[in-house]
Amino acid sequence: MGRLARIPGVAFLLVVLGILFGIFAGGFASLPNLLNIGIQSSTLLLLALPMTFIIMTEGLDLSMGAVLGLTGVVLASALVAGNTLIVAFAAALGVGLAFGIANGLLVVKLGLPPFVATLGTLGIAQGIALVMTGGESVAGIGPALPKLYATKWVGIPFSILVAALMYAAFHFLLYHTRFGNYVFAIGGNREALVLAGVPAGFFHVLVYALAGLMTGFAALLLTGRMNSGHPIAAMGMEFDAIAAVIVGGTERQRGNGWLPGTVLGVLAVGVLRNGLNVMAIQSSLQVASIGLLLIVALLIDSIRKRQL
Amino acid sequence: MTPAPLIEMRHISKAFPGVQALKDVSLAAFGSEVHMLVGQNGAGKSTLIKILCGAYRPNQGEFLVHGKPVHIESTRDARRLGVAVIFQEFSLVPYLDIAQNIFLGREFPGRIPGTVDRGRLHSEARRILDLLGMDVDTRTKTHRLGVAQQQMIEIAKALSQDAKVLVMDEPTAAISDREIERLFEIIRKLRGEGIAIIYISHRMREVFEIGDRITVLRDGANVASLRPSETTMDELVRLMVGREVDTTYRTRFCERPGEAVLDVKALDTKSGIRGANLTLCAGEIVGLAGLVGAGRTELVRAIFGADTRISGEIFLKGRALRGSPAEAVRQGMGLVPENRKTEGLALLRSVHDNMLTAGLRQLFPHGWYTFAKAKRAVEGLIKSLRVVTPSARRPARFLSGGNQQKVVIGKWLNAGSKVFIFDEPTRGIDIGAKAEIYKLMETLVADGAAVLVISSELPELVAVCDRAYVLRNKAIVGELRRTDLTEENILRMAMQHG
Amino acid sequence: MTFGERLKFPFKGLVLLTAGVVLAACGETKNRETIALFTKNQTNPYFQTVRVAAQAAAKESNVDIINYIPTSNDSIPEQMNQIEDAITKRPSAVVFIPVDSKAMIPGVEKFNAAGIPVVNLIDRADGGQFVSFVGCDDYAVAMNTARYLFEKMNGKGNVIIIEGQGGSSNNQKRMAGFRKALEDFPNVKVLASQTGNFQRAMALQVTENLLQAHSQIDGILAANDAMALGVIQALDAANRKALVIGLNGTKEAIDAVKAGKLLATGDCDGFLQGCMGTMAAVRHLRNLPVPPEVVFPITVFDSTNYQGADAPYEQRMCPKWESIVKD
Amino acid sequence: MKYRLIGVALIVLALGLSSDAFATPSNLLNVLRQASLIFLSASGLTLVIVGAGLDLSVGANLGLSACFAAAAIKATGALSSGFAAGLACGIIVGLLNGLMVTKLRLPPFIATYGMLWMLYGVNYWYMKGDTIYGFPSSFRALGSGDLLDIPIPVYLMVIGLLAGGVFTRYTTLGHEVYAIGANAEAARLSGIPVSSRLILLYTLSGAMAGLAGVIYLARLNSAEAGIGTPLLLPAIAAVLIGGTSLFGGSGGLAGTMIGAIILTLVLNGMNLLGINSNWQPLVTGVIILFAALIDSVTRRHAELGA
Repeated sequence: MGRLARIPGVAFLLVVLGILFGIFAGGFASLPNLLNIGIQSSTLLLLALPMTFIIMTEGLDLSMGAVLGLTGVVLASALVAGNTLIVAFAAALGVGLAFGIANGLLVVKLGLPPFVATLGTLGIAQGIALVMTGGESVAGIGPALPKLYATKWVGIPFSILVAALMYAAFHFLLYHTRFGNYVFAIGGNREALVLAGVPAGFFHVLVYALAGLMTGFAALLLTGRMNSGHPIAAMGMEFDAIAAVIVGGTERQRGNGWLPGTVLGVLAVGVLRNGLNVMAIQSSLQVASIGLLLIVALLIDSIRKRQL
Repeated sequence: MTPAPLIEMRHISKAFPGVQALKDVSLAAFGSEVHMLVGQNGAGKSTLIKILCGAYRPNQGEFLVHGKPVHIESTRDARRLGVAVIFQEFSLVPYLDIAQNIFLGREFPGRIPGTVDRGRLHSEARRILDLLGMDVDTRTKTHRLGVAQQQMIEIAKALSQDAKVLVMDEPTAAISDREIERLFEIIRKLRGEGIAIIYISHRMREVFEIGDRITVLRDGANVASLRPSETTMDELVRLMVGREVDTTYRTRFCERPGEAVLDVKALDTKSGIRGANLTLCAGEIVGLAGLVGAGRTELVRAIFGADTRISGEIFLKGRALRGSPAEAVRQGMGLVPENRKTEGLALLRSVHDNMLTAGLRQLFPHGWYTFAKAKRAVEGLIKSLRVVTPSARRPARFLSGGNQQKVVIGKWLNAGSKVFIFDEPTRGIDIGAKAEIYKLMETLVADGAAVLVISSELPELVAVCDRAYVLRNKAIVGELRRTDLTEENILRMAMQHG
Repeated sequence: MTFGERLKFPFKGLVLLTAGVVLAACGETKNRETIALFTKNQTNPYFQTVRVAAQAAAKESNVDIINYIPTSNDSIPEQMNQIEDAITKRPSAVVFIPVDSKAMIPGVEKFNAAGIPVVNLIDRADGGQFVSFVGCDDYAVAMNTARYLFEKMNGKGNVIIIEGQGGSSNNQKRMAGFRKALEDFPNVKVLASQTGNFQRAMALQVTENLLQAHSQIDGILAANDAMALGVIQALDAANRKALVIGLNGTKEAIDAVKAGKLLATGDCDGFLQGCMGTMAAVRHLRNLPVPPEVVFPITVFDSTNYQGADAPYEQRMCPKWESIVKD
Repeated sequence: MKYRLIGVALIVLALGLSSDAFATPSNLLNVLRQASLIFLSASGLTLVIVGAGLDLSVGANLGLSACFAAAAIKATGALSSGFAAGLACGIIVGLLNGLMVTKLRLPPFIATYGMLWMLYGVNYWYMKGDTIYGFPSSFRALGSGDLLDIPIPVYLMVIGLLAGGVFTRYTTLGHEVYAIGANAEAARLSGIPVSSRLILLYTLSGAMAGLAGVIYLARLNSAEAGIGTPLLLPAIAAVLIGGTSLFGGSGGLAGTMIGAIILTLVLNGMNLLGINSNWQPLVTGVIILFAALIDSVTRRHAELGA
């Protein structure tokens, strides 16, 4: 029974939106369009997965959008400079990881509130990206990345493959490894973890480092999709990621995390935006309906919580 | 010649900035023995066991196992030497299941490095739970468990470390008598298997019921180490407090109660209270007795308006209450809640600010806050309640349990409350401060206030109350006048089945 | 609380709510040809004029316009998503203003792959096949307008430049145009060049600061009209005088020229481009000839020649294609 | 708090030395004018954060209020109707936020983030991409005018500061807000009507955003749908740099004013020194971290010492 009570309001919303758009938005339910939704949501999912861990440990990471912009530009510049895709990707991962570890140290070791620490690193990452590129996008990255990005395996586009693989990895990490237990513990009862002799600080920093690392993978998709790097292309994505995680049923208190919920949250936003686009709904209504989706999803949860 | 202790701490000293927590303390844990560790709050008990389990490191002192010196630098060292501790605040992770909690930090490695061998984890957990006679599924998430079950999981955690020395910090604080009995059975069984048990407690009855040896700590130093048979309760209290404590909590009882101040008629609440009727008169101290889970807290929270009421009437000084804490406070009711730290105080704010939280409207009816008047009110209360604090500006976090409770009471005095509800006022408070709090109740009632007090400490209820209601599974099952207010009567009423 | 019960409660309220929202706005007709118009953001009036013009041109040649505007302004990933979503609707043709000239190339290639003809409007994309590029020559307009300013300053004095948003290609071309004009007037000295991100408020704040630093400023070049109007606000507040020029020729700028506050604005009129872009797409669908480039003659509106350009957009009609394109 | 004043003094000194135009009285007044706008939009937000809440809709609310005020002035020609429309819009949005957080018990982050999107939607629909411009100079003076050569918005900031100071220190309401921020459940059980106080806070935050919108309209002399968007992060940064903690129960408006001044000094300094504005987010980020580090060190020092 525990599983059923767990389903967040967003699951119902997703089903309803799917049905409504299927009926009213011509071409919505077609396979290419569903693949579109998958492609469009994959980058956001790569940010939302580690964000789930961060929110479970009563943290927050506002810097992911800006760091993704920076790692995207690093990847593109490395490719333009003639490096192989592997080297360029390693550089992007390195930069992302560095920012992740920096966030972790600021929050865990120096005790800064997560909102403030990551707001600071947001500025720094965005600043470096802008200064590096003078605000221009970095193009001419050669064929290697676009070719990789365009590959399909059994008809499934590369970005959806990466997203699915990453979800499996995070699911395994959270539910099948010691690290996963410790993520629940850091959020639920950090004192107990320390008393159990576990270096809680180390794993807590690891949670933030993981977020930084994932911006490297997300950069692969974003730069591949745009065939160029852009310093502020991903601004605001961190807010969408936070919203998707919270709408998906993960709560800041007591380490109450639910990874599948995050996927539902990401898809709900993706389906709504795509559906409204396909129906060519007036743009101002699209904007308002995103806000409505967030609030209705949370409303369902808060009403159900009061009923139980 | 008594056998060599399993583990021994000698000449332990530990100082924190500004306070010498432990001065040359020694403690020995002998196999198959329940070693009671008693002492007031701040006597250094929890510091001592945190040093034993490696959470803190002593400034001086040595550890001996079977007479040979060893080092305990971290919780891992302590665990290696077979020391396991159950702290008062449970060390459970709500959204992990029972097996994951029991083996937190000591998971069995799976095939792939970093993973957990879940099969073995759950089978081992099952084995330990069976040992404790718990038939709960090891996959249940701990946030679904009751307090007593969580207590058992803590013990299972200790047993899973096949601990030779088990330290328990006030394990019976939040569980029912039935569950206490079950706990003592398990303790006796473990003792039989040669395990040394160090048991910290404030409850004198437990010391004599299960203790084999008693060590008394006062102000961070050994005061005495003796057998229960060699001492009496009063002597123990004197040793603990270091001065004569008159445990006569109440001198004059209320002969002629004033007019009915609080009147509850046929109260049903969403939290399960059914048909409660209750009256409270000025000048009276009325007790609410019952087992854990009998619904005493639910009842007072409904009266105070903190929980939603389904039906029934509540009259305060004749006026019907609609049911919100704000209204209750305006009409002169004050609640000293069960958990001070989360519901009674804002720990980060100063004593000054905490004492004013409820009385703002009372002290400053026109809405304009003046420092002078506020300061006078707070200083006055600090003096009259004898709150031990270097200054009114000190955050409440740094005060002892007793002083924190006094601040909460001060909060309600500032609000001019006439009806006080105390929910377990003396839990986690040492003997000295307990007496002061009950004396305070007496002065309140003497000035014409009325007091409703919940307490699981039956001896205190009997010593303090003019009369008492007894609750059983969320209903008031009887009322005991002063004359027949005895522990036996209370227990009989509270435990009657069917 | 069985699963059924749980479903029942939220389902009722929820279905009504969401259905209401979605139904209220749908109802598209299928038969007529549709043109997908991609503009960069919701708030810049310049793109609103483009949308109004496109609507006017579409009504004339009875085609339908579908607008694709990112919910967060100038968002590259969102415009990319909207391209893919548009392709599912199979529009007959696309009029496309890229949010970023390089990042949007893969998007244009998706249109090409889907066999949908694309007209590149206003911001020239650096790749992908287009039926035609319709837009004003940012470089030339900027150069001419700057030259006009320097002539009015009889070739000497101090100026400051308020740049547009770093990433946009038309900003790069406009800066190049300003620099070219500066080469021809050696003793015009550039005191400072800071960005206002094409935003009025930022341009106002930057100008306020620069006015503090430089006591003698004779001319101010703003990369678009919105910023030029912000500059004017700053000058009024500090009651300082300077010759200000902007680019785009928006109606508000024309009014400022009429009021003598703005010296001149380079005509890169959104309305005209909206019309011509849409007409180019329609002509292509009707396989009428469309030149690879339609670049408008450069006019610099000043206090003498702004007539006709200040009519409100709603009443304005699209000019005849032939009057502009002399092949 | 005194560390922040030293921080401001250090920045002023450094910039004064490196650019002679910086330390002139007119430039400093100019900085105060720009800072006062951030302060106005962040003042209501400060009190919400003191009450352990959060209001992400401040920027969007400001933008919508400005547009309604502009339309009202154009329609009726009376400046007072502009104020009324702006404030009304701000108050209604604040009230809705308050109701969502208290009655519907939605987490403040999501409730106000959802409101942000809905406000943008309404704003885009209402303005349809157009601009309303050209307002009488008497109205424009509110934003860009001077009185005894001190910018008028600075007077508003000072008034806001005094009102806020009186509210937080000398009214029972103000103390109740700090109590709620520190421990909402303890406050509720002390008889403080937490829900109605929170609704008041969010309404106040909305009202201040509305007022800031009107002043912004006066300063810009035009209203578009997007003018509020870039103002959210600076408002939050000003509150955080000012030392108000996100966990609630501490901080105040004086800190927010200093935070606003520090942020404006950065942009002003960079413009004067001709530093390319691409460096601006980097410098702001470093300042936010620096201010937060000072906080955590001083708090940790206070804890150990106490």
